[in-house]
Amino acid sequence: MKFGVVVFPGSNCDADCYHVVRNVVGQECEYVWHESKDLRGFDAVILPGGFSYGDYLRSGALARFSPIMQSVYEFAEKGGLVIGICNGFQILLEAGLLPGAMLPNDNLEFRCGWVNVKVENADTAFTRLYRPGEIVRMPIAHHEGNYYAEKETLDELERSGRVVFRYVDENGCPSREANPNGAARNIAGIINERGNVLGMMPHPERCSEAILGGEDGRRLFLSMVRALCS
Amino acid sequence: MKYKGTVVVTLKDGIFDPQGAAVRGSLLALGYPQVVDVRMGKNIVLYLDVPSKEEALSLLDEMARRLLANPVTETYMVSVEEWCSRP
Amino acid sequence: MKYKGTVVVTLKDGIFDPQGAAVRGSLLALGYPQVVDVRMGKNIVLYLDVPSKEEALSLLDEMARRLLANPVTETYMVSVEEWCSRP
Amino acid sequence: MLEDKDSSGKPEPLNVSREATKTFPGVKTAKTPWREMGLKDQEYELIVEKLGREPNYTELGMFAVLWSEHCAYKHSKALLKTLPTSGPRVLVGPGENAGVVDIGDGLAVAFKIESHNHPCAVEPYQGAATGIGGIVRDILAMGARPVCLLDSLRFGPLSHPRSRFLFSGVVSGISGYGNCLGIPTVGGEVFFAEPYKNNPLCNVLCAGILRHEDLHKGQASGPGNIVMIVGHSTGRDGIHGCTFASEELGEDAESRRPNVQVGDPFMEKLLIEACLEMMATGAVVGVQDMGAAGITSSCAETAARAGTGLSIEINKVPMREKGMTPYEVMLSESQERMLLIVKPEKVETVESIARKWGLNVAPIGVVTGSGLLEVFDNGEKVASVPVKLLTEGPVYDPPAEEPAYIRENAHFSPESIPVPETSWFNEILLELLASPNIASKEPVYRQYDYMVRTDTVEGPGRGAAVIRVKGTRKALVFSTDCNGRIVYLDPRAGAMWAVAEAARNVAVTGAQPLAITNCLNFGNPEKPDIFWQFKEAVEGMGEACRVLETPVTGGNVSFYNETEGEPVYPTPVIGMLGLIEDVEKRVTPGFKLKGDKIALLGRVWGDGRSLCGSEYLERIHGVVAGSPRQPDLGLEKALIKTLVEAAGERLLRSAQDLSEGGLGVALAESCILACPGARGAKVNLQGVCPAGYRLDAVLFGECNSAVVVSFSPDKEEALRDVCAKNGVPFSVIGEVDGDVFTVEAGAGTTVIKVTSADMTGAWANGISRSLI
Ligand SMILES: Nc1ncnc2c1ncn2[C@@H]1O[C@H](COP(=O)(O)OP(=O)(O)O)[C@@H](O)[C@H]1O
Ligand SMILES: [Mg+2]
Repeated sequence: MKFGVVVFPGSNCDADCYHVVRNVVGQECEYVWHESKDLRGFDAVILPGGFSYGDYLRSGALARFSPIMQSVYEFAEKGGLVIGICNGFQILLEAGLLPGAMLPNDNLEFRCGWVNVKVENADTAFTRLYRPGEIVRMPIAHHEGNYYAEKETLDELERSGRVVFRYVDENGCPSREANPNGAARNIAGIINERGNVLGMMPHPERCSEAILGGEDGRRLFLSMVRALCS
Repeated sequence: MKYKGTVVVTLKDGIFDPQGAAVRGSLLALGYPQVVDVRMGKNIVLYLDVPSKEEALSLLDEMARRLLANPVTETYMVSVEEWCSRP
Repeated sequence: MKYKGTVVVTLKDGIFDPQGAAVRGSLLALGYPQVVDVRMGKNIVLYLDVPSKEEALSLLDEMARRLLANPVTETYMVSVEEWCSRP
Repeated sequence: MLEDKDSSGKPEPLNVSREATKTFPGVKTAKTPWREMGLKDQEYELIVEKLGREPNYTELGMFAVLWSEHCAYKHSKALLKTLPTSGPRVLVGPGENAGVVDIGDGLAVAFKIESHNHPCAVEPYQGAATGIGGIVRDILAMGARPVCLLDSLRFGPLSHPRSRFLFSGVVSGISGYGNCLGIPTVGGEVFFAEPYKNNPLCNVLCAGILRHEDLHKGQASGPGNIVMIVGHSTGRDGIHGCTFASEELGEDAESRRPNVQVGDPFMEKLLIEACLEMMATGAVVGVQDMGAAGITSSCAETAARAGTGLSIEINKVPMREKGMTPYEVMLSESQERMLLIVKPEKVETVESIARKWGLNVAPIGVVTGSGLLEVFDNGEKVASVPVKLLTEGPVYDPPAEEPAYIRENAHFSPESIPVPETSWFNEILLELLASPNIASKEPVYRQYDYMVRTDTVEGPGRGAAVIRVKGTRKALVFSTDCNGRIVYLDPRAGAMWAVAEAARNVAVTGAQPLAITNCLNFGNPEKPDIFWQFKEAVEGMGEACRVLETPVTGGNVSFYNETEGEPVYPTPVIGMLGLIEDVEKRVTPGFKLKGDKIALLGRVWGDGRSLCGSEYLERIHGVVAGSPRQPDLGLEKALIKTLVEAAGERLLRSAQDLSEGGLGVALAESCILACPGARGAKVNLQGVCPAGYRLDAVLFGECNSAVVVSFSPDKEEALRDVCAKNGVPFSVIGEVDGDVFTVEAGAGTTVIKVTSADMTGAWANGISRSLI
């Protein structure tokens, strides 16, 4: 399977995703420069974390106009797997590939640390190797992860099982304390209707090796590989 | 350059504005109980080289819609004034 | 509440504005060569409960000086309008 | 390109009057402009004498910045020469942009620490942000990929509103800039004390990894090579920033707006990627960051190192403001710029890489053999100065005199402090854990992305930072340390203390300490008592580095950290680099399993002297006084050897060094940082209490050369042997337990009994409580 990691000016988790796909998950991986317009030959595309264009206007707002994004639309249209992590999630929202928008964290701080996340839907191409309702530990690191959407949108997301990850406490409860940024309904990750475009704030690539303090992220990449093989 | 455009981008009413709330909190602590509410927005000034004021306005509106404001969470207001040269 | 005050905080002239520069870069790439310069600032709206417009203005000025603007790098402008009740 | 006609190194006469009538920023009187620029009369005379003529304004400006304390090290150079700087692993020592240390397998580490104190005092957010930017470019200039940052911060007590403002501004500046670069901030320190109230310290360490063959230097070698500038355009920002950094802060500090620069981390990120790509093509002969004094210093320094000259066409510099004078362009401290020396046939390669990343780039001159820095503005020569004269500013040997407070201190008797009732010790421990100097720094580091790059094996909050090196089994270990209170009481002992603590912090992870970088933060060196502090501290640091075999590979001096005559505590911050050969063998600070034994390696003194300068004495008794004990460097070295060997043989389950708060706090922290399930300990101090001890000193006295470890009972023999072989005292003092921490002083007298939940609560909320 061949993964593409898009490099925007200001991306900085590109190398981390590349490392995990190649050296931990053992799949082919290539960087894709944001000015490229070609995603032929790729089976999955990762929009990595970072500060594309410095995130100067709003996170992801400037990146969505990069030439590569047209190809990402088309790639998604054809059913290719697209995952946006952190800044990548913000870009997917700005680009309209996923519904809603990001607001600054309600604590007004950049927040880095580990959070507990519940896998609300283990029946997606990205989560099939998790148990339904499983609680996993993943790192977050962002200033704008306060997910917002109108009530109808949120209800629709919930109804159709498109809330894939939710911030919870150790007991699996989506409490206020477990919410690191004020995200609506503790939402940490959502998927599109067709099930091939996922956006999430936590960083699975930072928890794919035991030496980094956790391995819960690895199964996300392995799920993608499994989905692509079947 | 001929026109100085201003795009004011604000959070939609009804969306909680934590920054505004924090500023209000600080103002209360500084002794300003008269402050009932605070909302933070962006003030984006764009210097434009276009032939007419109408064109300036429609350009600003287009840029605000496409890039400067996020329609999910924000609204914007556009204004323009003549401008000879920047100081 | 009676007055709606607005404090517009902008970077002093001569201080480089990286945000404005990045936004201008994107606008150029989006096909807006008419944009000569962009400066990002803050638009802070404060709803005040004070007896008079003068008082509103002087309060806004004081708060801008003390908290809302950083005198080292920023300047500000204050304006006020009457306001019956927030929508 | 310009002709290289003159190679004599002698300046040709210049029409000085042309510019003499121009006015320029910051200079009010035209009569003695050097004074306004920060030069002394005798320094000006020296310039005239050496130059053989009067300099014009542009040249004078160039001298003023390069002869400022910040650039010329006028007051420190002589003493810094006494430091040990070489060792088998040192590839590049002081003098270049950063030191470089061999870590085997063809790899090396470039690292350096630098201050941005004065800018932070005026505009904390931008001051800290641009401080990060500067040190990162230093590492980049060595050809290294920057891989981590550490921040060493000092503020006044958080009870002052100004301190809170500076604290939150500096921390968010580091967060805002560092996070955007994708370089993790993996550790640091925060210390609060009254003398930092108006003069916060913000020191940032950056480290990068490179292959030996990728090492670059800041040298403008090869006449005919092209001088290029890449990165941001040049504006009027920060003119005379380094002169500003070379003065005491006056009341007008806030109005010094032109010296404040705004950081653009996005541009810096692009600059990092672009420069690494350019260097990889072999196009770059020399590279230098533009920090203080901008184009002037980067040109002069690269030429001086290579023994060449440079001819610069100032009008070719990409500018962001109209009508800038040569003076302004030469002195601008606009951020995010690098100077490159490029082979002529590779100019296009460099240009195309810059374009790819959306950066300004321009050839601005050529390397010459003249020994001169010549500046042309649209063909007209506006400056011509020998490079050597610019870079070899005057060196002073100022008078040093022991301050009166040191003598008064000698009379302080710690025995005058009563030992508290035994029933108070629980409370005292909790109070110390809640002290912002000891409490968890999570409110700070949770704002830093410390995990990006997926190499952070142990991040902030867990002792020294451990960074793996992908593709090897190795890990780098970093710690920054300095207890200014101790240095104030005894600068010589205090500086040794800082080196010893940094080495020990690194060694408890199982790493061999390899080398240091340092940032010397002091008051006004023209005052004899301040210079005495400096001299003592540098000598103490040198001695400790010699004994511990950790050479000094670089550093930074920040003087004039005083406001209205109030200096900071003398604060020589040590940044230590250590190496673990096998990252799987690293040791972490928290207890692990119930039933594991706990031992003290090294010793506690238990006497009044060990209370001098302690957190306990200040926090509980409100006293900062006395003569702290000079560390036993021989024992320290043996202890370090022991820790490295014990880790290598996997004898240890945890290790935590004694520092602020002494043995009591070290044990408590081992409980707090433990894995769930075993968060308590049962300790009996009988075996480590010396004759005539005082209990508060045993528990909270601060001394060096001591570490708390825990280990599986079956490893006791082996561990005892390693200690014995190295001559390190080994005393078993207890065992890891459920979730209560108890300490008995003798048979049956319990002096501390507290749940780990209570300790964790006090420690975790210490900083947030003092912010209310
Ligand atoms: N400013 C800071 N930035 C990042 N990490 C910090 C900072 N201050 C303290 N830390 C981290 O908190 C932990 C405790 O700090 P400190 O008490 O100084 O440690 P030590 O006693 O090991 O020197 C360390 O892991 C340190 O790296
Ligand atoms: Mg410490």
